Amino acid sequence: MDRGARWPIHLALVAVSVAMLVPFYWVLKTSVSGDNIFAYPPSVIPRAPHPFYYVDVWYYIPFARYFLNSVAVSAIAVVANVGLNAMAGYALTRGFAGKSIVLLLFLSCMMVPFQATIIPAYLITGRLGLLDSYLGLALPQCSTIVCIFVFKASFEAVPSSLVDAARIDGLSEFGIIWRVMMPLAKAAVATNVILSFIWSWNNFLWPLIVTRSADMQTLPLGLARFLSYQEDTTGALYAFCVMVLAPGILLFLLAQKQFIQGLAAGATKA
Amino acid sequence: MTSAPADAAAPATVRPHRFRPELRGAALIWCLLAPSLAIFLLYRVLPLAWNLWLSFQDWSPLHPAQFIGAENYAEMLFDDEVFWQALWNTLIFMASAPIGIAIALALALLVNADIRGRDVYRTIIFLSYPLMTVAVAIIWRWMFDERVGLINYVARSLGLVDHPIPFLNSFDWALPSVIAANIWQMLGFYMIILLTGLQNIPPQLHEAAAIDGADALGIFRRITLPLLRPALFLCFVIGILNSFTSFDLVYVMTGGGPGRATELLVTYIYKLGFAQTRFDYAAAVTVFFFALLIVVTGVANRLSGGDAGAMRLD
Amino acid sequence: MKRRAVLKGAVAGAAALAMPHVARAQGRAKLGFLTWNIADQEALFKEEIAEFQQTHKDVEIEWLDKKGTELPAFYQTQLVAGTAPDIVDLQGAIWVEYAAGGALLDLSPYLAKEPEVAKLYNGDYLSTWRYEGKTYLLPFYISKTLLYYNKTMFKEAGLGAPPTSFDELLAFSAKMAKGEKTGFLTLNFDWLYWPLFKMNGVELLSPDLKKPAFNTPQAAEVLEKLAKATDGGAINKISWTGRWVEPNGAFAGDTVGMFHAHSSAYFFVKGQGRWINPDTLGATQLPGYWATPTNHGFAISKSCKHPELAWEFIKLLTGNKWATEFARRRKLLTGTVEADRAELATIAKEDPLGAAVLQTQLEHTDKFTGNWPLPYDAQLKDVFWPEIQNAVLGRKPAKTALADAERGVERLLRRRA
Amino acid sequence: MTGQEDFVPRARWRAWLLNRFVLVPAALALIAALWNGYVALHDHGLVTGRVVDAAGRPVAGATVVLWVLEFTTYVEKSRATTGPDGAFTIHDNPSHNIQLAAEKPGVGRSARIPVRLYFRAEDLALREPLVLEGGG
Repeated sequence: MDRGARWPIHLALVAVSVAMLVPFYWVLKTSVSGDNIFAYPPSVIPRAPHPFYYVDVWYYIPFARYFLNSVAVSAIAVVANVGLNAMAGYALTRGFAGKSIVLLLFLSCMMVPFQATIIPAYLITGRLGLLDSYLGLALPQCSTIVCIFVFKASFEAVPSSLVDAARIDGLSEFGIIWRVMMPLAKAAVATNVILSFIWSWNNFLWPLIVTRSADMQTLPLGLARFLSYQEDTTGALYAFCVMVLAPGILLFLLAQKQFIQGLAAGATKA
Repeated sequence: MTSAPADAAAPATVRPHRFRPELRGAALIWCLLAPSLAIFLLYRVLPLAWNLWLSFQDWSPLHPAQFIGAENYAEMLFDDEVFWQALWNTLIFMASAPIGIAIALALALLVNADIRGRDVYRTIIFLSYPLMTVAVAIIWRWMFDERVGLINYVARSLGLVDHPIPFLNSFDWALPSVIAANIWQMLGFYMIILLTGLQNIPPQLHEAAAIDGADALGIFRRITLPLLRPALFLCFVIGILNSFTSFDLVYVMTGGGPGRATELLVTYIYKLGFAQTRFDYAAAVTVFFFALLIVVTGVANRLSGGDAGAMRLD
Repeated sequence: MKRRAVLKGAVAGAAALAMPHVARAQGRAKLGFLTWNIADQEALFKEEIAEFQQTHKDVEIEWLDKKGTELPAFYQTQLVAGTAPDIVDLQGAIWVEYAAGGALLDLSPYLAKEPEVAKLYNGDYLSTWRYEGKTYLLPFYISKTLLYYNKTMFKEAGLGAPPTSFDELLAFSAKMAKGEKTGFLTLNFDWLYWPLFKMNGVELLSPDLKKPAFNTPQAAEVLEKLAKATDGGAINKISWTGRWVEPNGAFAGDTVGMFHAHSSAYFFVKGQGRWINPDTLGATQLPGYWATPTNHGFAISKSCKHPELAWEFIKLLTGNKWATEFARRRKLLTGTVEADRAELATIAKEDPLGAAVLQTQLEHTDKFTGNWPLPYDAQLKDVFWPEIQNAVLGRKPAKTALADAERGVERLLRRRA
Repeated sequence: MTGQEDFVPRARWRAWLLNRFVLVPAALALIAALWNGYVALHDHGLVTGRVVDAAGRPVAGATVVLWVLEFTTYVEKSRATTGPDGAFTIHDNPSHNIQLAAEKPGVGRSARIPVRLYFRAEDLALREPLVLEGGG
C-alpha cells in the first residue's frame, strides 16, 4: 500500500473528508446566517453572519438548566459505566460456572429494542421511586454490554503473569482491578467514558417518559420541542443542534486517541 | 471505584488451599457481575418477559388484560401487510450494512497507507459517529429537502437532474435516503474497527507475499481479507444491530412515510404502542423482532467462526 | 464499588417498600395539569393557577407541557402507572379512545348540575366533545379548516373570486400552476383533507359507523382527479406528504395559489411570508362549506382524586375571564362565546386579515366533517391514509387503493366489533 | 474514582491535574465566568438614543415606543419621551430582541427599527438616531 504515488490517496481522502464535513459546515452556516430554509438557491457562504440565533436558543428554553440536567445524568452514567463495566469485564475474564450463560444473556440483552420496553421500564423505575430523578434517568444506561466487552478484551490483553504476581503480592481482587488492570486499560476507560457519555447524552425517548417536572428536562427534549414548535426559525433550530452536539464532539476530540485504541481492542483483540 | 471492604475479598494466601479460594473466587465473581446483571435484569430481561406475557393478552392501558392465545401472532403473520412491509424494509436496511462496510474498508486501506495527516483524515471520517442521532436526522432531512436541500442544489447545478428529486417524499427514494444518512453516521465506526484489524496484520506477511511475487490485489485477496475476517464480521454484526435499532433517524427524518416506504419494525412497534394504544399487539411484534435479531446475529456469529470480536462467546 | 452497589440496592428496595409510586400524588390536594405543546403560555397558566389557589388555598397544581407527538406516549405511560395527570389538554380525536376506554371522567353530570356552564360555550363546538351522549371535554381553543388564497397569484392567472365547486377548485389550481408555482395545497393530518371528499358526497363510514362506505365510483373519481392534478403540478405534492411545517412554509413561500388549512396556520404563515397583507391574502370557506375541526379541550382523568377541584379548575380556565385573556395573547378563538366576541372585536382593529380568518371559524359550524367519534380513529387513519396517499401520488389506481383501504377498514372494524 | 489518593504517588498529581481533560473544561468554565461577570455589569435594561427630524434637527417631546418579542409576536413594553436635546432613555427593557420607533404628531413617525442584543436587558446606546418623517 505505502509504495508509489501518494497524491491519489490524498485526493480520495480529501474528497471523502469533504463529503463527511459538508453537513457540519451547512449546519454551522445556517446557525449563524439562518438563510431562510425556503430561499432558493441556498447561499454557500453565510450572508451577514450573526450570533443571535444562539442567543434566542439560550432564552427560548432554560438552556443552562437543561444543560445541567444532561450533564448530571451523563456524569452518573459515565461513572457507573466505568465502574460497573470494569467489574463485570474483569469477572468475564475469569472462568466460572455459568459463564457462557451470562455471556449469552449479555449478548441477547443487546438486542432488546428499548422502544418496546418503555412501559415496563417506567413501571420498574416507578417502583424504585426514581421517577423524575437523575438516577432514574441514568439507571437504564448505567451498564452497557458493548462497553463490558471492551473492558473484557483489554483485560484479557493483560499478561496473566502480571496478575499472578500481584496476587502473590497479596493484592485483593479489587486491588488487582484497580492497580494492575485499570492502569493498563486506559484506552478501554476512554472508550467507556465516551460511548456511555454519547449514549446517555443523546438519549431521547427515556427522558421524555421519565421526566415530569419542567426543570428535569434534558437537552434532547428541548431539541424535540424546537422541532415541533419553533420549527420555522430554522436558524435557531440549527444553532440548537450545534449547541447540543458540541459537548459530545469536544469530548471525542479530547479523548479520541485512547477512545479509538479502546474501541479497536474491544473490537479485534479476539 | 471505591476501594473494597476488607472482607469482600480477603487476599488469597501465597499457597492457596485446594478449593476454598475457588468458592470465594466464584462468590466474588458473582459480586462483581451483580450490579450489571441487576440493571440488565431490570431494564432488559424483565421488560422482555413482560412483552412475552403481554403478546398473548388483549390489553391496553385502558382495560385489564385477558388471555387470547396466539391471536396477536396470527394477526401479525396472516392479517397485517404493514408488518410484512416493515419487516421487508428492515431487511433491506440490514442488507445495506455491507455497502457501508465496503466503503469503510476502502477508506481503512487508504488511511492505513503511511501518508502525512492520516490521523486527521481518520478523525474527520470518524467525527460523524458521536453525533446525536436526532440532530443527524434533522440535518439530513434538510440536506435531502426537495426545494432547498443541498443535494438537490448540487445535482441541479451540475445538471445531473432537471427536476429536483423529492428524496424523503418519494416512495422510491425515501428508504435509500435514510440508509445513506445511516451509512454516513456509521462509516467512521466501521473504518476504525477495520483499520485496527489491518494494523493487527503482521507486515512480514505482506512482505513475504510480495517477495513471492504476488501483486497488490493478490496480497489483498490472499492475506488481508482472510486475516480481516473477525473485524469484518464485527462490523457486520454492529451494522445489523444498528439497522434494527435506528429509531430516532427514521422517526425524525420520515416518520415511516411516505405511505409505509420507510417503516421499520422498530418504528412500527413504537407506533403500535403509542399512536394506536395497541401494546399487546406491539408486544407480539417485539417478540418476533427479538427472535429475528437473535437468529441473524447467531448466524453471523457462526459464519465468523464464533469469532466476531465482541460477539464471541469464548 | 461493591459497597455502593449494595447501598444502591438497599436504598432502592427501601424506597420501593416505603413509597409505592402513587404515594407521590397524595399528601395535600394536588392536581396534575398536562397541556399539549403550548409552553409559550406558561405565564398565562401560572397566573390562572395563582388565581385558582387564592380561592383554594390548600391545592397544589403541577403544570406540565408535552410536545404533540409525544403527549399520548406520556399520558398512556402515566395511565399504566396510575399517575395520570388529573387535567389533560387533548386534541383531535384521541380523546374518544381514552373516553371509550374509561380513562376520562364524564362531565355531563357536572354540566347538568350547573346548566349555566354549558351556555358559556359555542354549542356546535361543545358538541364535538360528545361521545355516546356524554360530554368529556370543555373547549380550550377551537379551529377548523378554511381556504386561504393568494390574491396576487389569482390576479396573475386572471381569476377573481375563490372557487365555488370542486371542479372549479381544480381548474383554478391548474390555471395558477407553472414552474415552481402550484395551485392548491392542503394539510392532511387528522382528516383535515376530508372536506375535499365530503364536498363530493363521499362518506367514510355508514351512518352507524359500522361499515366502510367510501368505496364508491364517486370516491374513485375524486381520487383520480386529485391524482391527475397532483401529477400535473396543479396540486402541490406536499399536500400528501407534508405534515405541518412543510405545507405552511410552502404557502408562505408565495408559490401556492390556495391553501386548505385550519386557522392556526394563519399566524404561522404570516410569521414567514413577508408578502402577506389584506390585499394579497384572502380567507374564505371551502366550496360546500364543509370543514374539519381540530379543537383542543380539557378533560379530567378518571383516576383524579379530587374531581370537584379539577372541574372547578377547568371551569376557571375556560371561563370568560381567562378565555378572553388567552384569546388575546394567542390571537385565537376559544369556543367561549364572550371571549371570542371580545377577541374578534379587538383583533378587527389591529389585524383585519386575522379577524377575517377567525371569523370563518364561527361560520357554518353546523357543517363539521372528519370528526367522527371513533375510539379507534388512530388505527382507522393508519389503515386508510396510506392507501389514499398511494392513490393521489399515482402509485396505485384509485379503484385498487380504495378496495385495499376497504379491506383494511373492514378488517379493523371486524376486529374492534 | 475516589479512595485512591493513598495509592497515587505525589508525582502523579501533576499528571492528574495538568492534562487536557482538566484544562480544557477549566478554560471553558473560566470563559463562562468572565462572560457572566460582564453580563452582570451590563444588564440594567437601559436603552438610550436620539430622535431627529428629517432635517436632522433634534426633536423634543417625541414619544419613543419599545416593543419586545414574546415568542412569535412583538408586544409594546414601554414608552419614553425625548428631552430638549432629542435624547431619550428607556430604563426597563427586559428582552434580547426588541423594536424601537419614535413618533411626534406634526413632525412624523420613524420606521420601526429592530435591534438584537447579546443578552437580556443588555444596555444599549443607539448609534443611529430615530428619524421622524412624513409630517403627519
